[in-house]
Amino acid sequence: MELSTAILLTIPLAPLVGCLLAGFFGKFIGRAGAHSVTILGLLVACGLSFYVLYQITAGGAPVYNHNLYTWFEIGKFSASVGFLIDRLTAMMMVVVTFVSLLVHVYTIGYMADDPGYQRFFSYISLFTFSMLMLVMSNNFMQLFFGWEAVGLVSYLLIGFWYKRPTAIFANLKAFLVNRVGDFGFLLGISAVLYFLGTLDYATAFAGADSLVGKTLTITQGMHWDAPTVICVLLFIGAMGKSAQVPLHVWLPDSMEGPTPISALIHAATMVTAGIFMVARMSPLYELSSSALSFIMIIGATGALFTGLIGIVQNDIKRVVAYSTLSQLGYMTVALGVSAYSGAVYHLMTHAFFKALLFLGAGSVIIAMHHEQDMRYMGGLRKYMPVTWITMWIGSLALCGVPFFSGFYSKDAIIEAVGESHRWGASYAYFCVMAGAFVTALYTFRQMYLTFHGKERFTVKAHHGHGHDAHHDDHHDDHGHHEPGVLDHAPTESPWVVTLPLVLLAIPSLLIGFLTVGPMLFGGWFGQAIHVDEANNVLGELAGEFHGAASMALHGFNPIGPFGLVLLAFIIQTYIYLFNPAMAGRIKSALKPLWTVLDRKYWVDDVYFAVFARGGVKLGRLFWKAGDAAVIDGALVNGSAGLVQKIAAAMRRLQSGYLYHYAFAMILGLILLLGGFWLVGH
Amino acid sequence: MLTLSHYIVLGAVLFCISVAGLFINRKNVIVLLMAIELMLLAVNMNFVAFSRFLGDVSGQVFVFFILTVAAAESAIGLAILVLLFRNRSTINVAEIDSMKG
Amino acid sequence: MPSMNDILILAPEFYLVAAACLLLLLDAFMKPEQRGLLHWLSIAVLAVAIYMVVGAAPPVSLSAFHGMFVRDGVATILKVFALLTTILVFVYSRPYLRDRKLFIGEFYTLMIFAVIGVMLLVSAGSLVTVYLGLELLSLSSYALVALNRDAPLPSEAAMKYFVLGALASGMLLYGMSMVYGASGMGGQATLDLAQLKSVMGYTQAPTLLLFGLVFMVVGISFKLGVAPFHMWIPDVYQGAPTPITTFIASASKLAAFGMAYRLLAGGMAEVSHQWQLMLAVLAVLSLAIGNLVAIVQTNLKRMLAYSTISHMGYLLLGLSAANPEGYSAAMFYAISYALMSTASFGVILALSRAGFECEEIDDLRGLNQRSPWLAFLMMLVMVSLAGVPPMFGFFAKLLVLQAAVHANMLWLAIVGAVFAIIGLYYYLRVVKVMYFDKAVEGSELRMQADGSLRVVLSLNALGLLVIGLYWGPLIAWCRNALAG
Amino acid sequence: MFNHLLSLLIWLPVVGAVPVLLAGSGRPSLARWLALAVAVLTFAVSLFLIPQYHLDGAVMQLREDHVWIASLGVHYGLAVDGISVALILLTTFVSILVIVGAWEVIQDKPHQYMAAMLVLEGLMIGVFCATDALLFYVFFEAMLIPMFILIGIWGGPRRVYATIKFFIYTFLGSIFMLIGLIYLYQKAGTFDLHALAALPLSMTEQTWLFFAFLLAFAVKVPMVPVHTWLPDAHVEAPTGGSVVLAAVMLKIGGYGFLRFSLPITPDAAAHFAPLVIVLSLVAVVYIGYVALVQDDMKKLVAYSSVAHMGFVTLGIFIAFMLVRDAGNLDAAKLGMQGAMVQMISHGFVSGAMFSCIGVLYDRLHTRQIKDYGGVINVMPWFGFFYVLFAMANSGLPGTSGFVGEFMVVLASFSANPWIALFAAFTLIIGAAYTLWMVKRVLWGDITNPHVAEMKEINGRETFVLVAFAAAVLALGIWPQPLIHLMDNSVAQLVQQLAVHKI
Repeated sequence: MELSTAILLTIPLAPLVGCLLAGFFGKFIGRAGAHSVTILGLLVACGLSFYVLYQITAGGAPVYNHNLYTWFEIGKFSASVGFLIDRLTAMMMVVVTFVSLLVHVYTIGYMADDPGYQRFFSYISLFTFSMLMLVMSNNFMQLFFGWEAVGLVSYLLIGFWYKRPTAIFANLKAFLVNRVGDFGFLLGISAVLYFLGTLDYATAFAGADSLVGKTLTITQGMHWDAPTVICVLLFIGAMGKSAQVPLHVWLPDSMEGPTPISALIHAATMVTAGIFMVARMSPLYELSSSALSFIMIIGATGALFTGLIGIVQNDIKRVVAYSTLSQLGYMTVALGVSAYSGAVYHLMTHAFFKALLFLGAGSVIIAMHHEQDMRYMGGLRKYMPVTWITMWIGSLALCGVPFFSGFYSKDAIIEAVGESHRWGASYAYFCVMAGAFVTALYTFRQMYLTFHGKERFTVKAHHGHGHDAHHDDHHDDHGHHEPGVLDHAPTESPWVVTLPLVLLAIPSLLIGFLTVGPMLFGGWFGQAIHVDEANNVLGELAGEFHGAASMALHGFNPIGPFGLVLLAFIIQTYIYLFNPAMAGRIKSALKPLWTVLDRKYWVDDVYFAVFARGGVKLGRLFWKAGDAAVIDGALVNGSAGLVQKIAAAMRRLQSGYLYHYAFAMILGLILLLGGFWLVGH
Repeated sequence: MLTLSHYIVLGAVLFCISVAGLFINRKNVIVLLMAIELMLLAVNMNFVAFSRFLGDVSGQVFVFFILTVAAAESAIGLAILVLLFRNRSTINVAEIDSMKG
Repeated sequence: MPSMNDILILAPEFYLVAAACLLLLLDAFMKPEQRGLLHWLSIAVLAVAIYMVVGAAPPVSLSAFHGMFVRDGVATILKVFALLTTILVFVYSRPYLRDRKLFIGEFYTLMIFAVIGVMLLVSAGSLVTVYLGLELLSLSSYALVALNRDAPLPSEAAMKYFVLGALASGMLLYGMSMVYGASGMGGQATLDLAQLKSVMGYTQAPTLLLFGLVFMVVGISFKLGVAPFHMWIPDVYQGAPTPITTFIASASKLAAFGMAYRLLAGGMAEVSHQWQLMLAVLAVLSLAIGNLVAIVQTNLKRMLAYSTISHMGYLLLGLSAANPEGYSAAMFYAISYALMSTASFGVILALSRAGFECEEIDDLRGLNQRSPWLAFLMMLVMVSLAGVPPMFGFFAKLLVLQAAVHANMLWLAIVGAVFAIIGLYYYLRVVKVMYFDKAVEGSELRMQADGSLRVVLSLNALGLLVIGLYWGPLIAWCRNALAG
Repeated sequence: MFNHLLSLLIWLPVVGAVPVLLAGSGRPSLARWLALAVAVLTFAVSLFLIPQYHLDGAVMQLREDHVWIASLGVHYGLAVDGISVALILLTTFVSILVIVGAWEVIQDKPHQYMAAMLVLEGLMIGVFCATDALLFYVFFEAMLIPMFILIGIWGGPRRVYATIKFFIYTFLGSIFMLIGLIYLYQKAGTFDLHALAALPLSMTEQTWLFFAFLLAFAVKVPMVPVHTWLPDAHVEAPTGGSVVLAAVMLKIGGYGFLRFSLPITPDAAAHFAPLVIVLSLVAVVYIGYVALVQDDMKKLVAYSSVAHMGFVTLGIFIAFMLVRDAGNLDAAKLGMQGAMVQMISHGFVSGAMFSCIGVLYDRLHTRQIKDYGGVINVMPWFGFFYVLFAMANSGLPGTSGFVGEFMVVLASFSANPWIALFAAFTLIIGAAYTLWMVKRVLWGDITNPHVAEMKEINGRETFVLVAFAAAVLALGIWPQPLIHLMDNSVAQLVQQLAVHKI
């Protein structure tokens, strides 16, 4: 049966209503009121999303594609607000609402004593609304709306603790870097309109083949292939939103925001919007293998090199952040090799286990009284077992240990890259393989530093006030601590925190095993994703697929990703459990390399110097030299001054002497006479 | 035998003298008044000459008007001169420059 | 022998002469405190004169005394506005004269004689009439400038005015004599403008004619106050008692236009191609000098003097088109200027009291605080002088610019436009002083408590706005006058 | 009433100013209420335009035509098309908010302030109605007088310089347009815009006229390089002055292009379209960078206005390229519509921004960004509006600021991707200068003790900001009604572009 518009409309509007209530009437409804209304809204949205997913998959509901209202209509161009609901969308809706719901619940505990409680709930509900608008859109205009709206909310949430200079720096940075991406994205949309004459997905994809052979004239004699132009431009948008190299710089800083949103926005959902977008545009991307190569290389680079940085991080959240960058790289690579469903599948599994990891990290942070530096943790497992276990589940999923959800998606991607013959595929293959090793390295390091080994913090009764600048950046405004000094021993977090962990641990553990067959190899996405036969690597893999279990068993193959994971496990176990001193030695041994990673390849520094400082310098130059000096100084005031001077000079002719006056008259007379006498002759 | 041009030239010469008198004279206002009279005489000379040689009497009629007006004019001129002297106790043209610029 | 008809045609003039003499007589037998009566009487006299001019306005142009005197549409319009502005001068100047012990009969009689001069001038049909009218006007003006016998500045102004004026009329006459001669060479020598117009074509002595023309143009330019024959204007405007300045800046400008119209458009029409260019050159000169030097003035009257020079430049734009459209534009401009200057000087008169001339621009500081209404009026006048719509002054400018463009002198129009921008500055300065500057402590900027002055001045200034919004009838009147 | 609706709209506020003025400085509150009444009444009357203007009818409607100056054939001719209707509604809407916004802020001679505002409103409406070039010019110029007074009396320290600069700059531009009009009058014997549009003109004539018009309207818009009066005027003007200036007066420049440059000199305009487009792009990029480094909030927003108005000129003239070169009428309409929407939207956004700055200024009496910081701590609600309008200013979808720019970029890509590239750069630079200001003003901890004492916005200010916010969001979420309103007019304008006059 046909999906009803009312239901679909309710899904995004329910969170919006919650947002408005919590935001505008937060004062009246109070904290409890705020989180109840928003969670209620999310419950509605989540429930309906599951219903929609069921209808689409099992209920046999046809793909829903209708416009709600016309946004603008000019001549043959028009843009509308409408929904396109197919399996891809339905899956995304479920992921978004589910994770968001859990984050809402989690927030009750995490933000318990934060003054901005209502505001926070309002924001995350607003985010859910925007994200849903993004994924449910059936046209580019609305996609861009959602695209920027989630950016706005991310801006607001990163800067949630607006008193912290680092936070308000990070949110500005995040917004601007995203704007760089959107700049390309907007041009991409313009290109779509120019070549295909429409902003509607269905129409655009239907006419996609007409792009073949079309070119865009850049300069005399320089013509670019239309599909490539469109795809690359659109992907630039994805690079911003999904933090792909070289636009990845904003994501680590975004950890300035409260942990729940790091989980929701900067791990599970928003940052995957780019992946979703490319998968959604697969009919276009399939037309340009060069664009896909570009995507693959970008993704591969991200997958490896951002992961490397993760190894040297000490902030527990930043480790997870860099792993997110690296995982996004994996998804992008998958897109690059036309394994769209692989990418989206990894997106889903990643959403669960990465959210889990972040929330777990958050739980640790609560326990440590908002200390985020792992060097002051260790041995937490006996204080907070639930967190410990769930985090391990997440970590193993992240590493891609067989049977864990991450394994299926990640292994499939690696396989797919291996299969692919696209230009640059070998480079990508190396990156993703090495990436698997790196992932394991930082993951185990993180787990050991946090939960194992001996405690590197002390519990003191007195309340220290001094704090040193470096770590202050990682503090909340919850009061300052001397590093590693706690007022009282860490304890397990309240149920509102642990419940989401458990609820996320389950899918992290199982969802891969359950769904890999249909979703990855069963062509579950159907028409939502279009792959040319030539590029259908997953199709080839599907041939070798004999059920989830056997795939997992094949996974235990020492020469392959699992081998690397194992190696990493051994190394880290030795270093952090048996020979902690060694870590320091390695660090000093590899000082130059360590510096490179610690400075994040100096990318941030270069950007800041060139774009931020450079921009301001340029602006000042334009202002002082252009406006102030030339236009105002020389032309405007200059001419006025000139007139004044001339006037002052002429005034002296009026000497006041009769004979001068008379002389002037005579002179005038003679000039007239002479002049016209000459003219006469 | 005197022709029209002789008279015209004479008129022109008189006119030039009077004009010169107006702006070369740096001394005293009375000279200005005389110069003005002289200028009117130059004009009269022209009119009379033309009217005589072109055989049209109206020019000479005009001369009478001019003479009459000239009288009135110089009367007013002298009156102003007296005023000026009363207020500034000088009739030196070079000193009448309190308004300028 | 003059016929009865001639007398009738000149009725307004004869009437005014008689009235002036009567007033003079009356004044002799009048006690000083009864002078108020004299004031109202002279206003009434002029009002009646207006009635006689308009009421008995002939449908066609008539001429009397063998064409020496012409009474046509142009004459009527100019006379009406000359008389009107004179009335305004009377109304505005009573408190001023009272405060300075100048409230005497001579003022009124001389003014009326000057107006008679204007009326003669604007309906002159022959060189003789032109000369007589001009001299009657000038001689009265000389005397009026020197009206305040005990102040040094007026006498100096009068002396300069007199000497230069005499020089100018001397040149005019010299030019007339040559033109007279030229007319005789090849045709019947004549002083009659209408005949000159017809014989000029056949003159054997073009050079003589040209020289005569130049001399006459100089005479006209002096009266108009066009550069480089403008030197007298600033000094006389500043030195003369403000009522007289007002008169010189209004009625006698109308007269000057009339004189230019009679001599050039009337007598010299045949050689218009020659004086057209002369006027264009003079126009540019006056626009430049007037607007530029006005910027650096600190004395309000002097600034207005320079603004007069620039305005006369615009007037020449219209004249130099040398076609009825241009003449009508110029006449329209002359009228607008006459009304604007009466209003602007009227404000000065309304503000000046015994011992306070309100001559400096800074004297107006903070007028908006002291007397918002007067400030508002002054702003209207300034904006109108600057030629900003929807004021009278803008449409006057519009018409002369259009006339210039129509006469294929686009360049001249552009020059006019450019200088309008510069001109804007010093008019805005006055508004700035009145509105944006704080009033100096203790300065008592009060409007004279004279009811008639307040009402009439308000009407005069608001009139600039009203005419601006509805100037159709006036321009139509001017055009008909020149078409017929 | 409906046969003289436009006259009513023009003269109601102008005449209404008289009683306000008569209320005198003695009874300020009376003056305020009178002014408000007049403004609200005018707005109410202007609402009648919506039912009275038939979307499917002729383009020019509600005609009024009376002979004004018979001997010159000048007419008092009024009529509106969809664009005018939109702009008139904008004017009447903003005027109310301006008067409310000035309520007790203006303590010195409030009656004169209010009266000037009302007169200004009437004259601006007149500009949008006039179908006779001379009448247009009269309104166009007369407008300067009240604005001159507004800035000069109630402005900041350098108000005199700013206001005289403003007046002379604009006058300089328009006087040459006057010459152009006179020239046209010589040829056509009328000032009627419709007749002038039909008048055949040689390329040389068109070129001269085009530049005469360009100068007049470029100053008004303002376009680089004749924009320098705007920052000064804005910085010195009182809040209300800035709001009207940015919200409505600048639009008159863009409107002028539509009424004069396009129909009268289409060929010259088409020939010089690249020049104007380049200038517009310079406005977007160059001015964007200039705005980035401003220390004065008003100056920053003023510069951003220049940048945003760049999209208006870009949208209008891109249409030429699209029609003449590409023959792509729909894209041309898209661009033109984008320009129009941008005009309306910028009216709301800039008005709102200046109102916000006014709110801050009334509390701290400084516009220097460095004096603020952490305002959100004491004024959360204000912060909400400030962020909202800042986002609109940086073109966030869902706000009006996005719509116009989006459409113009879409259209310009069809003309030439490079143009779109530079135009789209506003996404980055616009966000940069706006949000950097927000960062320094709103976020952060309180450094300046005076900020700590700032009061949250009161009911009056809230009303103003809510009104603006409603407009900004409504237009951003559903622009179609506005676009539909202007559709016929734009279509007809685009048709005119295709017509060669030589």
